[in-house]
Amino acid sequence: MIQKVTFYAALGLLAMFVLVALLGPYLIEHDPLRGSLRARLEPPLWAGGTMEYPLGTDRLGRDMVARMVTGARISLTVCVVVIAIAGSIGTAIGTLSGYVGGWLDRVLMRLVDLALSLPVILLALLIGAVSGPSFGNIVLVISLVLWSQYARMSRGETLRVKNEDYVDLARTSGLGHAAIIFRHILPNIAPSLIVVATLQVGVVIVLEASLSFLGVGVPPPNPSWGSMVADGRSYVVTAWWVSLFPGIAILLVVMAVNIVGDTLTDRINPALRGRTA
Amino acid sequence: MSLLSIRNLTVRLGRAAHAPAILEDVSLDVQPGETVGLVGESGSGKSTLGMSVLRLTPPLLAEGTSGEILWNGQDVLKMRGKALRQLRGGEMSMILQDPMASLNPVFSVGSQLGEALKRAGRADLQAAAEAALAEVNIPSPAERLRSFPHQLSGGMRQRVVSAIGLAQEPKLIICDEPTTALDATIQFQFLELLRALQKAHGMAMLFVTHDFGVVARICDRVAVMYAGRIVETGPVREIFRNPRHPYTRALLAAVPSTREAPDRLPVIDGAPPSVGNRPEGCAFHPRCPLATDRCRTQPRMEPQAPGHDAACWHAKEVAAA
Amino acid sequence: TAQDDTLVIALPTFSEQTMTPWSGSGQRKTYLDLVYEYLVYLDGDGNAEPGLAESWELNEDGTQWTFNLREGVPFSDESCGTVTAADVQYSIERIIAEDSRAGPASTMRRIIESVETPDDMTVVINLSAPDFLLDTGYMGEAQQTGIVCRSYVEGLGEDADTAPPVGTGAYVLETSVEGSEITLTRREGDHWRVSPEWPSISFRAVPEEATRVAMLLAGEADIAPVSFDSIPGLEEADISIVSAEQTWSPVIRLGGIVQTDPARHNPDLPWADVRVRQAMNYAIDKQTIIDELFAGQGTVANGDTPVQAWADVPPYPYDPDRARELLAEAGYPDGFDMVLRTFATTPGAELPLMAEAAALYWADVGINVTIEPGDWPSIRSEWTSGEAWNYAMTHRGFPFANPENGVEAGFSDRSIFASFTSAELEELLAGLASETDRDARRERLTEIGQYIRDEAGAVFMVLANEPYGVGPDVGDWSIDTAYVYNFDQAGRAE
Amino acid sequence: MTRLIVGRLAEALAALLLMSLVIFLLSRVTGDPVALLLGDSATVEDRDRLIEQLALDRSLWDQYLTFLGNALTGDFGQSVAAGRRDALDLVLERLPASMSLAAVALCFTLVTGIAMGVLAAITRGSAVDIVVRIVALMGQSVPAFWLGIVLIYVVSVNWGLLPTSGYGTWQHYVLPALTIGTFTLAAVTRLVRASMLDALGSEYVKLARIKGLSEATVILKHALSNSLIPVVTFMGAFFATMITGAVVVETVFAWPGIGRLAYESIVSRDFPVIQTVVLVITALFILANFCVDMLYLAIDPRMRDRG
Amino acid sequence: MSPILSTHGLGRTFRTKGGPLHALTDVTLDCDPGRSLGVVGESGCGKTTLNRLILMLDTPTAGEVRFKDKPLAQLTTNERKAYRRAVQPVFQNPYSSLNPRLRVRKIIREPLAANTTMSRAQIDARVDEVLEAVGLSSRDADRLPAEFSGGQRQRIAIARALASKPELMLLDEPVSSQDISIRAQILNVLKDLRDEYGLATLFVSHDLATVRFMCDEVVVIYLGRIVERGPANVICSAPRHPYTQALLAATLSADPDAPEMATRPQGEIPSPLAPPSGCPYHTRCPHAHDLCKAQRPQAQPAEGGGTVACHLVEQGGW
Ligand SMILES: Nc1ncnc2c1ncn2[C@@H]1O[C@H](COP(=O)(O)OP(=O)(O)OP(=O)(O)O)[C@@H](O)[C@H]1O
Ligand SMILES: Nc1ncnc2c1ncn2[C@@H]1O[C@H](COP(=O)(O)OP(=O)(O)OP(=O)(O)O)[C@@H](O)[C@H]1O
Ligand SMILES: [Mg+2]
Ligand SMILES: [Mg+2]
Repeated sequence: MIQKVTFYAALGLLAMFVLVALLGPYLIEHDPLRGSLRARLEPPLWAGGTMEYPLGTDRLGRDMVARMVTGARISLTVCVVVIAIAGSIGTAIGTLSGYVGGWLDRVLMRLVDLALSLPVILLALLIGAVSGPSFGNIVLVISLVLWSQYARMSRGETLRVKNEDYVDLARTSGLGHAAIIFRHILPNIAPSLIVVATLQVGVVIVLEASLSFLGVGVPPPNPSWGSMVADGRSYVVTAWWVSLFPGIAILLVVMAVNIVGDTLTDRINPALRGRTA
Repeated sequence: MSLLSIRNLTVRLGRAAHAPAILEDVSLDVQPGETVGLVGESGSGKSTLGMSVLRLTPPLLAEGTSGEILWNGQDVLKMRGKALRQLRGGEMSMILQDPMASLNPVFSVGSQLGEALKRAGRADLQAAAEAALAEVNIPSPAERLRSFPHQLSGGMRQRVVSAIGLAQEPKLIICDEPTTALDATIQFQFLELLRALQKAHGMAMLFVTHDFGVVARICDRVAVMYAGRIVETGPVREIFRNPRHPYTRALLAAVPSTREAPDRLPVIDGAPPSVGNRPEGCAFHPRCPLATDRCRTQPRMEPQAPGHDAACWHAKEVAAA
Repeated sequence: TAQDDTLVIALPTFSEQTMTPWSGSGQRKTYLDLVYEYLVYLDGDGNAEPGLAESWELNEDGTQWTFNLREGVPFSDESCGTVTAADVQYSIERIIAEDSRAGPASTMRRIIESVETPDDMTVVINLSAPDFLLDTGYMGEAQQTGIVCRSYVEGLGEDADTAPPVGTGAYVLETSVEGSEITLTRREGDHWRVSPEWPSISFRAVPEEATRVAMLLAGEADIAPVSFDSIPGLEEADISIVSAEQTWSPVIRLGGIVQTDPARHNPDLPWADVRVRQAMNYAIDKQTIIDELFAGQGTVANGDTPVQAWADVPPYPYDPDRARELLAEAGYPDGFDMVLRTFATTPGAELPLMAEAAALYWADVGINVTIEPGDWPSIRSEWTSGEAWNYAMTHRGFPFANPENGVEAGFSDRSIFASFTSAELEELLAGLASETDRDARRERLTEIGQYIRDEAGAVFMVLANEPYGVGPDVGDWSIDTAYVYNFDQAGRAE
Repeated sequence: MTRLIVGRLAEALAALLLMSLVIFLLSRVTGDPVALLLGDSATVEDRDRLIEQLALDRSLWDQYLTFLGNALTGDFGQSVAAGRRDALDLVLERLPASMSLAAVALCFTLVTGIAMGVLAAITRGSAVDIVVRIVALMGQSVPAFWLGIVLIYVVSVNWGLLPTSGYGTWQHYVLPALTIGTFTLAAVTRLVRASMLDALGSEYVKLARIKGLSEATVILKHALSNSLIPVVTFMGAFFATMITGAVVVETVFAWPGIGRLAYESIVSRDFPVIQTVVLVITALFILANFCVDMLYLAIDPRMRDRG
Repeated sequence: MSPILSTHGLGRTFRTKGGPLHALTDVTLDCDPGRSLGVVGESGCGKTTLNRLILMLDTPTAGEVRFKDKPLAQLTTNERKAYRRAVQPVFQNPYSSLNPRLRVRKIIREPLAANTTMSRAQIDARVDEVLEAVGLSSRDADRLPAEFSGGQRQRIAIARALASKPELMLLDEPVSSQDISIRAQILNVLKDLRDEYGLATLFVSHDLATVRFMCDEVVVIYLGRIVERGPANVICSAPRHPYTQALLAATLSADPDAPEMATRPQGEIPSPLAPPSGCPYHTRCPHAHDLCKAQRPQAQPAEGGGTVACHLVEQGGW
């Protein structure tokens, strides 16, 4: 019962965030990139601020509401793109590895192990230093970290599905490998991958925040929640709202996504419980 | 007095009164030294019944349990803490269905057997453990005590599980399909062993199975379950020769035999209902050739012959057929 | 803190954490200045005062300097005795040696021809070109020519860089924990120059500014450089702010306008036109930026480095209309797109913020800026690779103790770093170089400043202060200018 | 057993080799350290001389092979930025700080995560379960640097309980370990809860109850011992997260570890140090995974009988 | 008449970490049109391996499978299609043999689309036809497997096999996961279909009683080798091989008064990784003597029909 309530609450929250991200530009009054230095670090409404900036302003006098909304757009876009890229690469490698087996499997899985041992943040810094921080780089770097999770999961799931009798049956019908993979394997491993994807949303957002902290995150002036928290860290005491609001947004999204992910795991494939992300 | 007396046991999926019931109004007695078979198809609630007796059901089902389970006159459902632990292992024990999963993979056979023997207050654990393994026909017991479960074959594991179950010399042992996972020849040997041990220790046994062959071989009495209820109980021969419930009769007829090869097997149409979808009244009526409107109300267990009860409005017709 | 007699100073970085003057950057002066001393010290106005040299003179044409050393200044290691001409000669030769990593090494190498020691207490430096500011410019406390003990260093050979340093300063190194903590203790007896009140001084490397501020608030650190935005919070908590005034100059440099070097010149850039450069200067409300981002701690800049001779050169006022006019005249009535690269240094955390602020103002006049954050090494190595760049970058203008050096570094095509040159400017610089009269030099320098300002050789922003948070246990302490660290003069509160 | 170890070693070497190449190339394309080392008014000749000194004028292959050859003899070159210090010395000097922090953080995550996971599992579906999981999740959704700074302000500045930063006494470990450990807490809790639920529903736990063992023995001995196996398999991954998290946390807490060294060396393009640091981290990771495998063998008898 | 399918000295050895595992050795059998052959043996004796070899899901390490006297390896593409139409399997687990993401129609259509030139409309008509043949309705074609019970799923699997009008059905324990009441239904359906279409069947099972009901002839396998073969009634009433006798004794009949068999099973099943020398059954055989340990008995024609591989039977009984 409690579980059901939290699940729907989480789902509602997520829907709201997605809606905000989609409708972003129509919801905001101020330009998220433009501010007025004279109005910098204005507190939120209830802490002595004005109606003009209900959630206050940041260190360059930009409207926090506008930046939060735009941040939702950017952060969620990063998530979606990263998960799409890491997901498709990882799934392709994992499925192939599991389906073909043999030495290919061994080599690919070693590669996955190696990917896990990459000191990610250092790589990110290096890559960031090579070509400067950009949306593309962040996506690249985070995908580089996350693909291995999909590879592992899809390999394991492929091995499981491959042993299902319907795959053997398809083979006895003379179906080609591609047909078997696309018709029989991928649709059946998809639910588990979706669970991984939901659980990774949080990882992506937080990783992006850490990269922003180190100066290789989403480049300014464009706000992501992560870079907003990073920017606001020097104001934890003097202007708490700068980092707190995006921080809370991250917290809520990550928790909601995890609750949804957990519930989905329970429903889709309880055997995966806890084995992901 | 019965050793175990189950009275109107109902187990629902949760506390709510309207929650689907896995077991409904089940009553069953086991006398000292007797072997009672509990047969029924998958999902009929056999394991739930067995586990309820030892209070092993998961929290959801434990919440939804009502009725009485009397052990020597005391209600097991009201026991807690120490009394319950005294009962488990000590007076009542259980052998589970899956020999592969019932042993903890990370502890040696010796340590798992030792835990049980220690509770039984044995002094020399090593010797006692060896003796216990020897009793279940495990060769070179001393060596085996050091083995881990994965190093044993299925049959051997099941024998270790029985040794653990019997370690505290219980008065009643509940066996939940202990042979289903075993090969035919191994099953045969295990059943023989079980029967011998039961005789030697004078235990009563509640034997859960779906295999009429097994029942015929080892049981004194049988209870047939369908959709969460006991529909017929009676002495083995009586049930096999003279079933009074159409379900029992149809089931017995549907079992193929090595002795003859009929052209077709008599069948029961349809499939057993799942827990949430049990029909009103007699749950068997949608599949029953004898069903009438009356069957939409729940029949009660009525005596058919000495010690033979059945819950069917048409028991007489079954007998006549 | 007070009760345990240790002055704790939290620094963003120890840089190399090597211990000889020539084995690394000037950032190490924060701790090395307590150990090594200089021939010359500076007063509050930047004038030379005697240091290890009691007096000095230069010849007519400014090519030979003679330093007379102070008698009886003992090194911290007894075996070294007192400072002699040989020690000074060795220190200078070492800092201009080929493997020297000191900041001014290459210019010094160019200027200094030889160092001689006519007697034990006299050092003569022969120059290859006239230099009238050698005393404060290269031998002073703002630079890296700390005097080491020759016998000690030679005895250590290769290990000297990491061995405990031996100098004449009031403190000696106690421990140095890599990347974490450097502790120095006060030497026994009276010191010729200072009378330190703190028995020991401990430096902590704390890269994160928020953590440094927390240390000040928690009383764990007594002195720490802080960012301008932290000032209000610190003041509320009774932490006082001590600033080195106008010591650095955040500036925006424009690529591709080294006009006298074809390789580094791109006439197609919008800002190849002087009117565009002027417009970019007019378009920014620098005073507001100072008030808001620099907590009012600075003045509007008229050049890229604080030079006294430029005191009367007027900065560009904020005049967006004039900016639009100039842009239109130059053929960019609708503005243009540009890339502005930025990075943070320590100190200098405000640069990215400043970039964003400049972009805000430029957007008002139609200049559409894409900000690309990066890091100093890569931007710098690109900038100095000898090509024309089509972007602008924020820069922490360098405070040269010798302003002529600063001018040369930024505006002469001899410097690999130069950002703007012109034939006219090269002439002006040549004129300055050949001038031997002090007052005339000053005039020529002013002229150069005015020229660079009029040509808008960069987008000048702020002559900024460098603020330090100072805890209640510290009594009297002030800091005059960057690269001059006087933690040995910090007082103790009652 | 020997075969396992030899195979592991070969794999480790291959991984290190691959990593060294990746890092080498990546660091070289990020520009050279020369500009950084040169004074502000350096000339073209100064630059060329330094390039020669640092051997940056030779071909990349040549540089790489030299590096590799030297590395095999234990010579990882000298730091470009930090005087002429041995890169390996620099890294090894910082290693204890990082390792001890990772160890403390790992202990914290494991102890707390296991406790929370067990609690959540035995109260499954109740409010306690949900609260535990949400608390664990919060750790995962707060960026480490932010948590670190907030902890510093609350615990150190406001309450004055612990030092804000630095390295030395046990008090110094508390906040950084908490910060790093919090991130993996959710993962451990989730894992333990899940495997605990599996174990609690398993037949062998039923059998343990049938024997009449006390609830504590059943949960802590029979269920938990099995639930720890997946935790062990994931320990390598946790370790990687800790090392990665170290870059950020060491910066916030001024912790003199290799994370910060790596960051600083990247910023100053100190190639020898970058290479050494990354290789050491990779080696550590491989070592950690090897230990995990050994641990696995120790606690799961089923593994011991596999070739 | 030539058999539809035959195996000749078929063997499969798996390479495992513990050494070579002889899952199947020297298996020779024929599947004639209209005949039904049963293969009986306990877990791990190689029944599924035999099935997979026949279905070309695995390749033999010895011997070969022939389709109408032509080795499978030599079939042309068209012949292979014909083979795939002619030989259709039904597996044990109805939950795993239907792709949960495909609707019933697609599941049944798959072998037709792949191996025949039938038009879409023809295929759809055929789907409806076979669904009705197994006792389901054409409405069921648009539902997902999850909506069916285990018994119904097994019917769908049978319909799928029937769709391409096979000549031989390979049944790998098709009822052993079913409840008693469902088991009888499926067995009846299979038997009816077999009779109606004149199908040959190869019926694999561990249960002698089911085999007796379904088959004409029975092959008994122990540790990958055929130990006895013969008419079903002989095997199930008067088996000659001691293993078959033990198996029969262990097949408990649903009759409390059934007579006890003389030969009772004893001992453990040896690991296939370390099979006994000589006769594979000698470790459990009550009559084993030295020859049994030393030398492997050859299959000999036996009284009552079929063959037996046992030294004692060879020597005229024990
Ligand atoms: N914890 C539970 N939650 C929900 N349903 C349950 C639970 N435990 C049992 N059931 C349902 O109750 C029914 C009876 O289960 P039970 O295990 O007692 O049957 P059984 O007769 O032992 O069957 P089998 O022969 O398959 O072992 C099944 O339909 C099962 O799905
Ligand atoms: N791919 C494989 N690799 C290694 N060994 C295998 C493989 N497939 C099967 N085996 C082994 O071959 C032997 C025969 O297996 P098979 O599945 O054919 O037995 P089965 O008679 O079908 O048993 P069951 O009744 O349990 O289904 C077994 O010992 C099995 O462990
Ligand atoms: Mg059961
Ligand atoms: Mg099989």
